[in-house]
Amino acid sequence: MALRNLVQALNLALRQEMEKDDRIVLLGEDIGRQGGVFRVTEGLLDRFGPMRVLDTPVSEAGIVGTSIGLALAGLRPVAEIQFSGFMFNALHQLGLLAARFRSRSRGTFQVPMVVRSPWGGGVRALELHNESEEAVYAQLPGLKVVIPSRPRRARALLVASIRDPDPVVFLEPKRVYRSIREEVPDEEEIFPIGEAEIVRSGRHLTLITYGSMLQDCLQAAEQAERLHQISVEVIDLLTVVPMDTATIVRSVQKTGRCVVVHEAPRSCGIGAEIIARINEQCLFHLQAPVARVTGYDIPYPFFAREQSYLPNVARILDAIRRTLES
Amino acid sequence: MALRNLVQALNLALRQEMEKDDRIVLLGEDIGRQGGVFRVTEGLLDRFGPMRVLDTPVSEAGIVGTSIGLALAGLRPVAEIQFSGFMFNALHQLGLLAARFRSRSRGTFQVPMVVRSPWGGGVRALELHNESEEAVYAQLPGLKVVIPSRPRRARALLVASIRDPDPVVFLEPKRVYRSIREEVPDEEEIFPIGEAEIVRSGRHLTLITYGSMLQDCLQAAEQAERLHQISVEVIDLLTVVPMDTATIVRSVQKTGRCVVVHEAPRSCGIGAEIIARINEQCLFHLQAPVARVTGYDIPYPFFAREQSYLPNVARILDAIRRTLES
Amino acid sequence: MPRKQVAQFTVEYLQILDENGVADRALEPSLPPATLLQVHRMMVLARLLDRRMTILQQQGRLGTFPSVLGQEAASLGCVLALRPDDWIVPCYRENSALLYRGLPIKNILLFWMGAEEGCVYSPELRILPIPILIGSQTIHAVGLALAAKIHQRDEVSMVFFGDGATSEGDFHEACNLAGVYQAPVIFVCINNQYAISVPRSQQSRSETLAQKAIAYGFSGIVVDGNDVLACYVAAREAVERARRGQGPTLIECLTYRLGPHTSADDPRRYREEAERQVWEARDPIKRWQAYLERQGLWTADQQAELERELQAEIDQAVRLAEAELAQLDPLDMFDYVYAETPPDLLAQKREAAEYVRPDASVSTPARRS
Amino acid sequence: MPRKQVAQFTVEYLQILDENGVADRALEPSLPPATLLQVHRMMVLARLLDRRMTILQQQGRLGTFPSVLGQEAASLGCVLALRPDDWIVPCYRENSALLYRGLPIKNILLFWMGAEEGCVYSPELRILPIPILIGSQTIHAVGLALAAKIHQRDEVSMVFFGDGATSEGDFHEACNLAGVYQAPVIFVCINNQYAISVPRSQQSRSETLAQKAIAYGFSGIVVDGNDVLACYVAAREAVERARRGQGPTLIECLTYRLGPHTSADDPRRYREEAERQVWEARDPIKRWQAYLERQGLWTADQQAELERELQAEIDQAVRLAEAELAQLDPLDMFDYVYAETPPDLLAQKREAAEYVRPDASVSTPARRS
Ligand SMILES: Cc1ncc(C[n+]2csc(CCOP(=O)(O)OP(=O)(O)O)c2C)c(N)n1
Ligand SMILES: Cc1ncc(C[n+]2csc(CCOP(=O)(O)OP(=O)(O)O)c2C)c(N)n1
Ligand SMILES: [Mg+2]
Ligand SMILES: [Mg+2]
Repeated sequence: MALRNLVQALNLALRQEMEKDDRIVLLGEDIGRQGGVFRVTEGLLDRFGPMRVLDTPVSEAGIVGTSIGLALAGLRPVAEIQFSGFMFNALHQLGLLAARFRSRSRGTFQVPMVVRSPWGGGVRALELHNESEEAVYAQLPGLKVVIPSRPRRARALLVASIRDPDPVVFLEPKRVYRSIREEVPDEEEIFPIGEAEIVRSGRHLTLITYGSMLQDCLQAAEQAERLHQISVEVIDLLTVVPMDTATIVRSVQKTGRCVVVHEAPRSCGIGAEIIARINEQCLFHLQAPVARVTGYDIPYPFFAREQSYLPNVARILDAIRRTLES
Repeated sequence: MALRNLVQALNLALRQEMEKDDRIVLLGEDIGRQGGVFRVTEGLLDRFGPMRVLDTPVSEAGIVGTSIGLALAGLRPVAEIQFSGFMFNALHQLGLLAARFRSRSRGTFQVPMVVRSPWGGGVRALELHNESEEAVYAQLPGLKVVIPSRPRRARALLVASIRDPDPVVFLEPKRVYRSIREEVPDEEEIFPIGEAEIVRSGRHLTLITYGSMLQDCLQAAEQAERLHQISVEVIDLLTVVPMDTATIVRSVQKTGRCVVVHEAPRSCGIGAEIIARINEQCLFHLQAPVARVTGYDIPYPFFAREQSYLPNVARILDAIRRTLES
Repeated sequence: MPRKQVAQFTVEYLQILDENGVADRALEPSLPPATLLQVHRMMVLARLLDRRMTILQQQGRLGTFPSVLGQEAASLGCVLALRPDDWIVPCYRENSALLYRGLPIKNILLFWMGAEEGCVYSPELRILPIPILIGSQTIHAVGLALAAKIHQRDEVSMVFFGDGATSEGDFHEACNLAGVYQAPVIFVCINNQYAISVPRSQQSRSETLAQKAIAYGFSGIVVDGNDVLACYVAAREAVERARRGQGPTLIECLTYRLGPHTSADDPRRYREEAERQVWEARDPIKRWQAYLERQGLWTADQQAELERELQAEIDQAVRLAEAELAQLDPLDMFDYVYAETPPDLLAQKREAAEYVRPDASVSTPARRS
Repeated sequence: MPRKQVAQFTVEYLQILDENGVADRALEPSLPPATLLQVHRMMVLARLLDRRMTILQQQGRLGTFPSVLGQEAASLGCVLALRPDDWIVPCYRENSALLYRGLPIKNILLFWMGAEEGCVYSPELRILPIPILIGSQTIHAVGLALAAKIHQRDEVSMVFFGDGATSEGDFHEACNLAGVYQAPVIFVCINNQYAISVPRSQQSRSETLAQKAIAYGFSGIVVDGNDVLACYVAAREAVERARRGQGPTLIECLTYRLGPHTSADDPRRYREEAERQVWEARDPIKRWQAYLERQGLWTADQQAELERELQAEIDQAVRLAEAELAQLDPLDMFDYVYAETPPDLLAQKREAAEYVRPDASVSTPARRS
C-alpha cells in the first residue's frame, strides 16, 4: 500500500471512479488547468479531457444548478465549490432544489451528484475561506453530508458518495490536506455513508467529533489516558447527515459521559443535535452534562485570531477532565 | 385599544416608525402598489411615496445587498423577502456579509437593517412557500432572529428590530396573519429583542415554542390541565437568536420536565439547541428526557400532506403526557 | 486609434400572423394541417382547463394556481420546433405546450391540488417538473443541454421563464454558462408584462429583454408571443443553430397575462382595465381560429364540438385526480426523501404514523396573492 | 411589419496615452501638474508596497495576498474623476486608488496580515472595506448610490470588480437594480484577463465585458486600463451622467495581472510567459513616467529620490502594523459581533479567556492558490 495524503487520496478516488464510469463529469472553478486551488483534481483534465473536466466561470449557483441538470440527464456530476463558504451563493440550488427533486416527484426525478468543497479553518486563509457550515445542511432534508478526517476513509467515502443515488455534500478538512499521510490501497475501497467509526475505544468517556478536529481529539484522548488515567472512546462521525445515532448511543450508554467537538459555531450545531439524541435515547445513562467544545457563536475571525477561536487539545482535555469530575 | 390582527399590527409598526424616522426605507417585491402579497405594507406607498417604499425586481440577493448599502449610508432599510424560503437566494448577502460588517471592521461599519419575511406553513401554500429556516441563521453569527407569535408583541418587536443597530431577521408566521386578533395600542410600544415570555405559568412541565406553534401549545396546555391535571408552563421564545437561556433554565429547574415544539425540521433545529443548553445548565433537574415535537427531517411536503407534517395539539399533548409518565 | 467603435449589435422583432389571423406569405412556414389543428386543440384545452381550475379553486378543490389565460400561444409555438427527444423545462404557465407534448391533464391538476403525484411524469416525455423558485430552472436547462453536448447527441433543451425571472442571478449564471460552453439551449422568456404587480418597465431598464443575450455573446430576438407562427419560426431557427453546435439563443415572446397572477391576486390594484382590453383584442386563440378558418380548416360548429369533447376530457381528468387525491397516503412522504430511507427517518415515520391526517378539508389560505 | 430591427447598440473603445506615453492631443484632459505627479507617486507607492508585501509574505510576516503588479493605473485613473464625498467600493487590487484617496498603508498591511484592524477606516474616507466574496460588493455600491438619490444628494458611488466577478449573479442583480432605479453608480470592471487560472475568453462568450451594460439599459465602454488618462476621461463622463441623474455606466478597463493571482499561485500552470511579456511592454507606470518626462515634469533623479522616500513610508507603516499586530487582543473578537454583546456570548468570551493564543507563529498554509 502507498502512503498518501488527503489530497492524493481524493485524487485517486476521482481518477479511478472516472476510469470505471464515464458518466462522471467534474466541474468547478480552476479545477482544470490549475488542478484545483488545493490540487485535488490535478492531472484529471489531461487524463480525461475538457468534456469531463470543466473549468467554470466564477458562478457557484451555476455550478450547482448545472450539476442538477447533468444529473437529471443521467450523468454523475462531481462539482467543486472552491471554498465551502461560497456554498451560500448556491444554497438555494443545493438545499431547495437538488435536495428535493426526488421527494417532489416521488422518485421520478433523481439527482445523483456530489458537491466537494475544502472546508473549515486553521490554515491562515482569508476571511470566508474557513467556514464550517455543515449544520446548515441538516436543516435542508434531502442532502447527505460527509466529512472525512483522514486519507484512507476519505477516499473510500468519496467513492461511496459518487455512487450514491442522492446529492451528497462532501466536505474536505483543508487543514488535513497535507498534514497527514496514511496507507491508502490502490485497490478499490468503499466505506458506507451513514456509519460512524470508533477510532479509539475507551471506558470512561465518549469523545465525538469529525473532520480536522479528529487529530486534536486523538491527542487529547491520549493525554487524558497518559496524564490522568482517563480512558476515552473516540468516535469519528464521518457522516454528519444522516447521523449514526446507534453508535453514539451505544458508546454513551457504556461510558456515561460525553464531550462533542467541532469547529463550527456552537448554537444549533452538530453538537447540539448529538446532545439532543443522547437526551432522547440514553439520558439516564449520563453521569455528567455533555460538554461542547466548539467554535464560538461569532464570525470566524481573520487568521491572526483564529487559534483563539478554534478548539484545541487544551480545551478538549479540560472538557474531558471537567466532565469526569462533575 | 383597537383589535388588530398580525398584518394590521405590523403595518401599524411600519407606519408609525416611518413617520418618526425618515431614514426608514422599505424595499421588496410587490410591497408598493400591491401592498405586499399579504398586505403588510398596504397603504405605505401612498403615504410615504416611491422614494421610501420601493417595489423591486425579482431579485432577493439584490434586495438584501442593496439594503446593506443603504444601511452603510446611514439609512434604516426594512426589506421584505416575499416568502422566507427565498432567503436562500440571498443567504450569502445576509449571512456572510450583512452579518459581518461590524465584526470585520471592529464596529467601524454597521448594518442596521431588518429583513422581514412571511414564514412557516399551514396555509395550503405552494411548495417552498412554507419554510422554517430559523435554525440556519443560528449558524451565521452576527444576525438576530425574531419570530413573534401574536399581534401585540409582533408590533412591539418590529419596532425594536427597526431600531436595533444590527441586522435582524424578522419572521412572520403567515398562518397567524389573519387568524388572531388582539388589543394593540395605538401608542408606541416596544418589546426588547432577546427576551422570552412566560405566557402561561405551570408547575409540572415547561413547554417551549415560538411563532405559529404557540397557539397549538396553548391549546395543548389547556387540555393537559383540564383532562389530565397537568400544569404546563408555556414559554414563547419570541427571539430565537440570541436565545433567552435564563428564562428557559429557570423554568425547567422548577418543573423538571420539558417539551420543545417547532415546525422546522428536527435535526440541528432550535429545539436541539434548547436541549443542549438545558443539558449544560440544569441536566440534573430533568426527571425525563426533553421531548421534541417538530417538523420531520424531510422536505416540507406539498399541501395535501402538510397537516401530517406539522406538529399539532394531539402530538404536543401526547408528548406532554409521555414526558410526565416517564 | 483614440476613440473607436469596437462592437455593434441589433435586435429584431418578428410577427407573421397579424391580429386578424392574416399571415405574411413571405414568412409563413408550411406546417401540416394536422399540426395546425392540434395546436388549436391544445390552446383551447389549456384555456378550458384554466376555466375549470378557477371553478375548482373557488370550490376549495384546488389550491392557489397561476392562470394561463391569453398566454396559450407562446410556449406552444416554440415547442412546435422541438423533437420528442428534446428537453422541455417549463415554468408554471406552460400548460398548452406541456399538453401538446403529451403531459396528462391529471398531472397539472394534481400539482395544483397540492400533491407531489402531479410531478410523476413518464420519463419519455422529457419534461422537467414545474418549478417554483423563479429563474432557478434556467440553470437546469443548461445542465441538460451540456449533457447532450458531452454525449455528442444533437438534442437541445428549451427553457421557459417570465420577464421577472430575468432579474434573478440564476438567469444570468445560466445564460453565461450556456454561452461559454455553447450549450444547445433555447431560453424562452414569456414576457407577459408583469411580475405579479411589477410592470415590465420596472423589472429592467433594458428596452427589450431579448437584448440581454448580448451580455453573453449570443443572439436574442423579440417575437409576437400571441402569434404561434412567429414563435415557431424563431424557435426553429434557434433550434437549428443549437443542433449545429452554434450555441444558445434568447427568444422574448411578447404576450399578456389577461387573468390575475394567481387565483389569489387582484390585478385591479396595479393595472388599468383599459390595458387589458387592448391585449384581449390580440387574443391568440381567436387569431389562430381565424387563420384556420381562412384556410377552410375550421368552422364554428367544429369549435363547439371540440369544446364539448375537451370538457369531457377535463371532467375525466378531474375525476382521476380527485380519486388519486382521496387515495393518497400522507405517510409515504417519508419514502421519497432518499433512495434508501435512513434508520432515524424510519423512526420518525413510525412516530408520524400515529398522527396521520387526511387533508380533506380545504382551509382558505391566509395568503392573498 | 413582419421582420424588423427594433434596437441597435454599439460599444466604444478609448485610449488617450499610447504605449510610449504620447497623448492624443484632441482627447487629452487638462489635469493640474500636481495631480499628475500625485498619480505617479501613488502608482509607484502601490508597486513598491507590492514588492514589500511579497517579501513579508515569504518571511511569514504576512498571509496570502493578491498582487497589484501591472494594474496600478486603472482604478486610480477612474478615482481621479471622483469628489471626496463620492463612495469608493473597492475589490482587493485597488491599492493605488485607495492610497490616493488617503487610506493609510498600514490598513492594507494589517488586512493581509490577518487582522480586522485593517478594516478600521476613518469614515470621511468614504471607502468600504476590501471584500472577499467575488461580486458581492457591486450590490452594496448600488445601495450607497440609491441612498444618495433618496437623500437627493449628488454623490455617486464607484465600484471595482474583476472580469471573473461578471459571472456572478450578484453582479447581474446589482446592474439590473442600478438601471431600474437609475442609481448614480459607476461599475468599473478591472479586466486583467484572468480569474485565477481561467482566461477571460472562458469567463464569458461576450466579445467585450462592457457590452453587458446593454442588458440593463445603460451604456458600457472599453478603455485601455493601463492608460490613466483614458480611465479618467471615461470615468469623468460616467460620473457627470450619474450626477445629472442619468444613471449608471459600466467601464471595462483592459489590463493584465503581471504577477500571480496571489502569493500562493503559480501562473506557469495556466499561461505563457510570452503573453506576460507583451503586457509588460505596456507597463502603466513606465508609460506615465514617459508622459511626465515629455512634459518636463519628471526626471530619473526625481524617480530615485521618490522611491527612497516611499520606501521609508512603507518601512514606517510596516513597523506600525507589526506593532499593532503584536498588541492585538484575540479575545476582543467577541466585542464586535453585536453593538451589545448578548449574555450567552459574554459567557463564551469568559470560556475563551482561558485559552487565548497569540498567533505569533506562521504556519505555511496548506492552500496552494
Ligand atoms: C426566487 C423567488 N422569488 C420570488 C418568488 C415569488 N414569485 C412567484 S411568481 C413571481 C413573479 C414572477 O414573474 P415572472 O417571472 O414575470 O413570471 P409570471 O408570473 O409573470 O409568469 C414572484 C416574484 C418566487 N417564487 N421565487
Ligand atoms: C463568491 C466567490 N467565489 C469564488 C471565490 C474564489 N476566488 C477568489 S479570487 C477569484 C477570481 C476572481 O477573478 P476576477 O474577478 O477576475 O478578479 P481578479 O482576481 O482577477 O482581480 C476566485 C474565483 C471567491 N472569493 N468568492
Ligand atoms: Mg411576467
Ligand atoms: Mg481577473
